[in-house]
Amino acid sequence: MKTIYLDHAATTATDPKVLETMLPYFHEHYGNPSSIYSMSRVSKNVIENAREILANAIGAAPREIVFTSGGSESDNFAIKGVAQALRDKGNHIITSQIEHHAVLYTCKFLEKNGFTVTYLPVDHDGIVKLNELEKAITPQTILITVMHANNEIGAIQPIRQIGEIARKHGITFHTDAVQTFGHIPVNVDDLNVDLLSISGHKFYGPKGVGALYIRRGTKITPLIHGGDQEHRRRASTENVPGIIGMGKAVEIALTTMDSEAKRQIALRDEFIKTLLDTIPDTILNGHPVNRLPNNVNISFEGIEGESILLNLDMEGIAASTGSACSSSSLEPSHVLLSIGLTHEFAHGSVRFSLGRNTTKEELDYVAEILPGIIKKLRAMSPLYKK
Amino acid sequence: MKTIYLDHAATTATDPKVLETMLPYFHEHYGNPSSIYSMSRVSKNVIENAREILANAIGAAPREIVFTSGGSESDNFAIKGVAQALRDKGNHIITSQIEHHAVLYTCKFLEKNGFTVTYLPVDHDGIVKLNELEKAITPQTILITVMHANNEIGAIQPIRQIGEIARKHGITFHTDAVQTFGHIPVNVDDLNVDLLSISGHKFYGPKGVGALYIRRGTKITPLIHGGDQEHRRRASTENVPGIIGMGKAVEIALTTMDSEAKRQIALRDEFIKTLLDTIPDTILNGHPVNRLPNNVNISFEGIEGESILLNLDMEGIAASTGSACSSSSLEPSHVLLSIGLTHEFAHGSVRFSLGRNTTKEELDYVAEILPGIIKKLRAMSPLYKK
Amino acid sequence: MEQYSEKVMEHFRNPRNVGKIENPDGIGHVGNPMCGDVMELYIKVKDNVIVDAKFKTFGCGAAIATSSMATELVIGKTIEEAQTITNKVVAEALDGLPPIKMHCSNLAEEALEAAIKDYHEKLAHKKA
Amino acid sequence: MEQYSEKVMEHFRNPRNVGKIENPDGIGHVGNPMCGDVMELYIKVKDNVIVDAKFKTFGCGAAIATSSMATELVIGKTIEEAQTITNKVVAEALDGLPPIKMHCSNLAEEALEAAIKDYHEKLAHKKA
Ligand SMILES: Cc1ncc(COP(=O)(O)O)c(C=O)c1O
Ligand SMILES: Cc1ncc(COP(=O)(O)O)c(C=O)c1O
Repeated sequence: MKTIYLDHAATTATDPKVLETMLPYFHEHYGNPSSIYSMSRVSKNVIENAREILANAIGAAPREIVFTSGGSESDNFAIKGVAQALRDKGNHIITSQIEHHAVLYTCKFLEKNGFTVTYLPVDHDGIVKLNELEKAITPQTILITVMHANNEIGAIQPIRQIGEIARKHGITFHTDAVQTFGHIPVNVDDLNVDLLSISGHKFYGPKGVGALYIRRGTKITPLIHGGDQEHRRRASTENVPGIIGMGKAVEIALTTMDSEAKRQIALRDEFIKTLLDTIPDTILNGHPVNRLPNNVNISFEGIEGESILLNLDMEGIAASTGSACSSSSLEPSHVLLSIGLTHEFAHGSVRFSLGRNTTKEELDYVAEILPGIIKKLRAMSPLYKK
Repeated sequence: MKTIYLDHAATTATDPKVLETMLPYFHEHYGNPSSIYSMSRVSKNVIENAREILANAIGAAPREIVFTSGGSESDNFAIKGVAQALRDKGNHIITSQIEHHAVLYTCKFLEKNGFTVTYLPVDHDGIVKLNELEKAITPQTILITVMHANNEIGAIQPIRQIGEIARKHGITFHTDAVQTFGHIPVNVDDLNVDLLSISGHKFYGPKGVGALYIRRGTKITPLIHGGDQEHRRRASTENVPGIIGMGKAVEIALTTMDSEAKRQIALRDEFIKTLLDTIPDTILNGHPVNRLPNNVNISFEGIEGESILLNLDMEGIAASTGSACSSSSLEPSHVLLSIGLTHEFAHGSVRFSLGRNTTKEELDYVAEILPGIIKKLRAMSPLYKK
Repeated sequence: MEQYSEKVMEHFRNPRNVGKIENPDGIGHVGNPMCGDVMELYIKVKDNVIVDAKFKTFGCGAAIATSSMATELVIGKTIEEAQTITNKVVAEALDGLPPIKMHCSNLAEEALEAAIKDYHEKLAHKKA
Repeated sequence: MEQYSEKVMEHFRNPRNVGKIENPDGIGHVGNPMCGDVMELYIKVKDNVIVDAKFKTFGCGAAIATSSMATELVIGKTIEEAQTITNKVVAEALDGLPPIKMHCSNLAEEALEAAIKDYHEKLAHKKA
């Protein structure tokens, strides 16, 4: 049975064209980019080329790009790095309640180390309340970090406006663009950001590679100390194949992004409509319009997400849930609670995230299968009484 | 011209068999290991298999292995992680003067953050002075970190004895085994270590992946906070192909290590003898016997390393130097100064590091070429008057 | 995630004894939606033997499978025998559960306890 | 590392004017082994024109190439013209140097300054 893969927000397959560009750099051109012999120049040149591609894609200078091992490292680096570098200036950080754990738990860690953190609330659509932001700023505020789009409910945040406020107050501003880069336009000047996190495997690049954009002049302490790589901002022998692969993935994303976003939005909206129309007591989570082109997040009253996923899996469909039962906590997703869902609805959420290969036929199949699954589970549920 | 690659201590080519095992995990089995559908189980199983291979190789339990992005991250994680976790117990760290920058600069960073660091001296052969260690221990000492073998001069350190001392005092002990693992036996119980760093690309695995062994019960704070991966000790979507590749590289290393070490030691010792015999005013750096099987480090009086390397490169030979001129500082390698070399000798060092494909013919060729290069550069040098 | 055993999946796919019992001799209602699992267990008792059991469960795969297995285990048992069925017994009967799912087996044990307690109370009430 | 230009490599491969001048009119001795580069520059001056220059250099590729280029640049120049040869001029004549190597071009400028100073001193001495 071919899998209908609808979990592209979790990870994507590496594009075969991306893998192809990586291959020569495993055992043909394997030189350490930092060495001085000619063999290493090949490695050095190709990573600098990838840096340029990525920089151009977001409107930055190559010097402003630091390669990392992924989105989580980029987030940790940005937040801890600025906190460390600006500790003398203040100890207050502002973020939102719906950040990815890579941001949220980094903030919690800093709270244990003398920092104060404000977690901005969001509205029912999952959009950060801008009016709360200005109120939260104090003379101690050194960093604002708000994600570009949420990974669970796809809500796109008013980053440009947040950036304006940050700039007005002279506060460093970071955004986690792991879910947006490669999918919707991301330009660091349009967004008014000083730091921006990217992860390769979210846009058909390889796993284990990412980047952090650091605007020229931004004060930041390295997360990984050591060698002179990346202009001393991130030590370690460069992951040459990974970096090249991500560069190629950026190139491909740029040429396909516009048409692909349009295509996915059409599929997405039809799929949402069908599910809401055919399955009772079902709600859409996240903003209906300001949402990632590929994100469909639905809550089914009275049943639990994991048991829906397992049933989908039996039919060859891969999706994800914000229910606690898929993680090591008992609480459902903090994002779903932040938008005001009851636990009954929060536990019953399923995220379908579309990708380049997703077809209308696949979604039609899911829409056909799903009502039966929901019905069966509801019949078994003591909470669903209708 | 085929390159004679003698810089295996900097990085190795990914073994073609390693690359082959990685390939299916880019776009065939690309599932996120943390997801719950069947597709992800493949990814999950293969990384757990790699974990077991690595754990067995060093005499550890799989639970004690955390995958990272490389040696530098492992070192930073170990040192900052223990420092953070045991901050209430004390603020003193002991290391050596000859550590890799990933350890050294991490310690310098901690010095700026309320920690005190003792840098143990080494003897002329580059071996840490054990008698200085006991003297350095204070009630505040929470961590000892000494590398297993030095990357520049190949000197193998008395880790087992250091571990005994650490244990006697109840102090957590980390070793950077980036240069030894896969090349000489590494067993965490024999070595009495609590933490041990490994990097994949140093033993024919891929770049951008490594591991940290963390003995059960060792207190450590994550370096990368976020998702639940790696039992919450290292967040981020796992680099599945990289981890699998490293696992395969471990397997290959285990079967070839003994014979390969013997072969390299024979080649190494003959090569050293030839160079010292045929080129005057030349010394071997590092211990003559307690040294990595693949390490040859020679200083040539009165000339500078980079200019030797460039000449070697013109002849298709890739090597490295501890001279400052290859880095962004003006000081030559801290390691060469620590073993008591004068600047004249320290700047004139060249490291040849052998690998699996290194042949006697290649070394003979280098030994033939080198005297002419040295002669030519010495004729040009105002410091060499003989 | 760590994998469910074949036995868990089999019970999840084909849960036994789903539903309610009209006029049950005991009902156990445990869990709460906050934690993501809720279970209702109904038992029918004749001459101190559980002759029928049915459940309704809101929860993950493990919650549903343990509910199903628990009903299978209790049917035919005396009340005293049923009281020896701990969460460990249920989990073992399912060839184990992933560590992060062990809490789900508590649900079944607690539901069973609650149902038996309810049975005893109803009995006391009748006698009184 | 960032790459050397073809010009740098050409001068490194075939350095011009290596050696000493017997009875030079000026010697510049600069740098020190601590920093990894030392240069000795010898000049022969006739009628205020540098008619010959030779060097010996301990240092990296950039140090050797800038030494070589500096000698080429000064030969045939008057002392005053030679004084306008800054590190920037030498680096540009080599089609640039990697940023971390820029300090090497200082070496050539300083050696030239020192050699001219020595020349002036010797001249003053002779006249005296
Ligand atoms: C001893 C030692 N430690 C740490 C490292 C860092 O490893 P990586 O470059 O994989 O981060 C290296 C190699 O560069 C090394 O030789
Ligand atoms: C919004 C967001 N930030 C950060 C991450 C972490 O990225 P990675 O898994 O590459 O470390 C993810 C994905 O897991 C994400 O969706």
